[in-house]
Amino acid sequence: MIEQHLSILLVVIPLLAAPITAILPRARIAWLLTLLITWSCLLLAVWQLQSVLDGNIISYELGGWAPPWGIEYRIDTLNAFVAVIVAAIAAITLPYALRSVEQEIDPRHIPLFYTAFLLCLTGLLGITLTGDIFNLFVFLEISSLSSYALISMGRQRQALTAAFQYLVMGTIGATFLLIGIGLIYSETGTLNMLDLAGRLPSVFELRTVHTAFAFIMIGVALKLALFPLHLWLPNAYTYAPTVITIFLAATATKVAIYVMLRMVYTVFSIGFAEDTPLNEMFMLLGVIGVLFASLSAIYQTNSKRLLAYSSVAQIGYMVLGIGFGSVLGLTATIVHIFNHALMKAALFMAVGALIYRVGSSHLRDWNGLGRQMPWTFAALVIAGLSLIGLPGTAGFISKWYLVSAAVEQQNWLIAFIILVGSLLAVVYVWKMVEVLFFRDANTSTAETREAPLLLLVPTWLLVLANLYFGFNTELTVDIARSAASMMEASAP
Amino acid sequence: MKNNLILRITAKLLIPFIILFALYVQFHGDFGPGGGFQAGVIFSSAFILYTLVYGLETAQQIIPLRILQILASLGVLIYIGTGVVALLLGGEFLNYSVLADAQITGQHIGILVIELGVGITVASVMIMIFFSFAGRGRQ
Amino acid sequence: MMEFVLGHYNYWIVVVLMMAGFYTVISRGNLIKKIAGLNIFQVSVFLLYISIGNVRDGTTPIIAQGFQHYSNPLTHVLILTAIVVGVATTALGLALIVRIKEAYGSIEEEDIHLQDNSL
Amino acid sequence: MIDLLIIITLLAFLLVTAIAIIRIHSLFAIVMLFGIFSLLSAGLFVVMDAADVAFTEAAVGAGISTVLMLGTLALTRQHEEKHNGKHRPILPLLVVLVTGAALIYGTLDIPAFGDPDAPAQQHVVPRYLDKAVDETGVPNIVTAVLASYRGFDTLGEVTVIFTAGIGVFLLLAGRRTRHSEKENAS
Repeated sequence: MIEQHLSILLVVIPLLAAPITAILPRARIAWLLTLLITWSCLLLAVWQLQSVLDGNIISYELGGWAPPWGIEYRIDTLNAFVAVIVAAIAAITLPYALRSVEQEIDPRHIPLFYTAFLLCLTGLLGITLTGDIFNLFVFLEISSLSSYALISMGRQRQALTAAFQYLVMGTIGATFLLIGIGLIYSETGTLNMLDLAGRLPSVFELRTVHTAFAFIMIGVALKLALFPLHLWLPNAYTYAPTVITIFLAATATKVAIYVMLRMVYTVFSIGFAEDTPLNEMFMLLGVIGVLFASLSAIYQTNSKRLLAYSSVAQIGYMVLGIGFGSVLGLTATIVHIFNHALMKAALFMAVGALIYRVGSSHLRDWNGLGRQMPWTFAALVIAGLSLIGLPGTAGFISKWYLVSAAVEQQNWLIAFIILVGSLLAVVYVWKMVEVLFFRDANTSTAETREAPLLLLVPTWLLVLANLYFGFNTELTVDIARSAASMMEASAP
Repeated sequence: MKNNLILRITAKLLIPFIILFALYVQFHGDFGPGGGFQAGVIFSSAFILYTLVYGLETAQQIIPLRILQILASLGVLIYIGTGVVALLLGGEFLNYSVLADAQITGQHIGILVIELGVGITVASVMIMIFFSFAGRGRQ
Repeated sequence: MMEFVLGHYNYWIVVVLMMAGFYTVISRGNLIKKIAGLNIFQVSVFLLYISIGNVRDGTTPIIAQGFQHYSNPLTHVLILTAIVVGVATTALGLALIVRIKEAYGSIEEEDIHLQDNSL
Repeated sequence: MIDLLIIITLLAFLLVTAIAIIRIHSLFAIVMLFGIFSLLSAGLFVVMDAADVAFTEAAVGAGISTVLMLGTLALTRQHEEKHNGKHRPILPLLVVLVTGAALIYGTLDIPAFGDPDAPAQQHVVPRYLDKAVDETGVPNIVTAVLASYRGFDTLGEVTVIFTAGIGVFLLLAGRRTRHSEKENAS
């Protein structure tokens, strides 16, 4: 019974819990409920992934109406995998959230804070699982609106302007997406992705479809924070409450990359994309994004902003992988979606633990903290090494596949730039390490204690995952490769 | 505006009709334009008018924010609940046809109930938003 | 040619309307004006959808005897949803503006940037 | 023919309103003009046979949105948009022109306005028009599609409204919280 409804339960359970947390009187109870919900989501997501691993495709007809008349949920390896990433990050963020949220959020607002968190989770899972392009827009807006509200809960007043800036840019992106959807609807009469894939090839020549494609790509790129549309991201990640930064950095942009892949490969087909300068654009923006954002990260004095710019750079790597247009490149992108979620969540958690103790994300307030908080420091170093791509860490696997994809096409310049990006990452990770370990402690921070266990355990779980998936690549790479070949094969 | 007699009387006369119209729109959506969303908005406009004329405190005595919050949640829960009931009765999520023996009856019940959920949530959220804005001004 | 223009002129005007809204959003520094621009942008997109769904000599899609042609109900449903999304965004954006005014004493982008940078 | 004239007139009014909103600096006037813009488009929706949409747009755009904007104006106590000489709208203008050109280019192949043979009218929708009354018993097809065929979208829509309610409540309800002025104050 449950198995048959797995995909919809994954969205309905957090959605059902959201209004319930809104009326709960106590913060701790709201937290506990949210914790249970995220864990059951993770369970369901893993179960779902297992049932599609052998190449099965699950189709779920909502309301009992057959597509394209009704809305369909369509699960293959790729979105089942992304759903696991989202659910896993949520599940591991929640134990961390208890203390961090209690410190950062007004106690009267905590139950509603968790409501908004659950709504954001619902939105992200809904985007991932749906097979209907308009339904995707609706759930995109659920996740966006809840993110705006969550970001604005940050303690500094810049959180308000960051949320507003994100709201304006996000809404422009969503409206572009809406225009694109309207234009393809006018030429095909359908909103179901699979039906669109079948009906679009006969109208590929039309200028309307070309424009629609461009608008959908720009709309998603805005949500993705693809260079040069990334302006909202550094502010949003810097000023959001720590837990929200962790969650959004590890999931929101990943889901946007997934939408990009789904649009290019399933809806429009790679054959269409190859007639447009899309791959060249992805290559170019990816390369500039990696270099520009990595350089910007080096000049930051605020650790959260530094990592935010690093995220923009990582998005560059992911679109670079799509730009290769090969199975190897796609595999690299999908593996990196997973690995980057692991490393960025771990890094932001370690940074969050430091903020929890000293109340500042500024590097100048962190002098010598590494010696007082050795476990947090070690976590930060290992996750940092993974971000750089040192062999033995998960980050290495992503870089390896990216470089292989470049070498496969004998594109030495790109391979070189990927290495330069890694070197730049060494510089900005070192910047944090240097402050934390090699500077003398300020008088005010000399007595700082190690972070509480509730913060350390989730952080270290992710750090260990970074190491585990650096050695055992079977799981991630196999899933990514099968998803990638499936996407490539769907080209008519 | 609290002391303007003409406004008070006019509002008192208008509000029942606005609420009546909201109810009409709510339950007549099957046959004419309208439905839960429009009804919710119209219903909330009755309250906004009341608040404007009689003041925020009086309005919040009738519906406190806490109640609005519960109602907003309730509306969403009614909607999801309908879906879950359909699921438990062996259909897909939101498949109203399984709610009764005959498909049409099931669909009728389903649509009626979810529209009610929509109406409750929209009306209470709109009033809640208005109260939040209005309450900010008097601090 | 005339037929082509008659069949497309309203799309073109709708595009101009969209761009008027879009321009207001990205060129103006006043936050309330930005939200107004965003709304105009969105309402114009609604007009695009409803234009796509229009059928000559059609009528509102409420099935009744004596009518043969109905306009496209699907676009109407989509736009109903989009209107709701639009008002939700507007409400949240305006609430943010109120708080920004309280925190910065201004709702002009330039003033706000100036204050943040002078720190 | 009469429809055509009404549509052209309404579109012309909309255009004038939009341009006025760009040019005027009084925020109060902008908000009122936005209400007018909404109401005019509601009128246009009626002419284009979308009664439900017109109803909603009039209630939401001209109603709720305008009220909320007026409320914000009252709370921020600012009535004029600041405009200074160094404002250079070249880049925004360029972006808008390129976007607009791309859209016009896209409309060149769009099926003609009102064409009953357009794909949008030929695929998916015919089933709603032919069978919805038998399958759901609801003669208003918009309600049938909204509540049943695409009921999950509507659930999403209610969730969006609920999210906005939660967000506004979090931002505005309760006593004013003081934001720390400095970036690193704890």
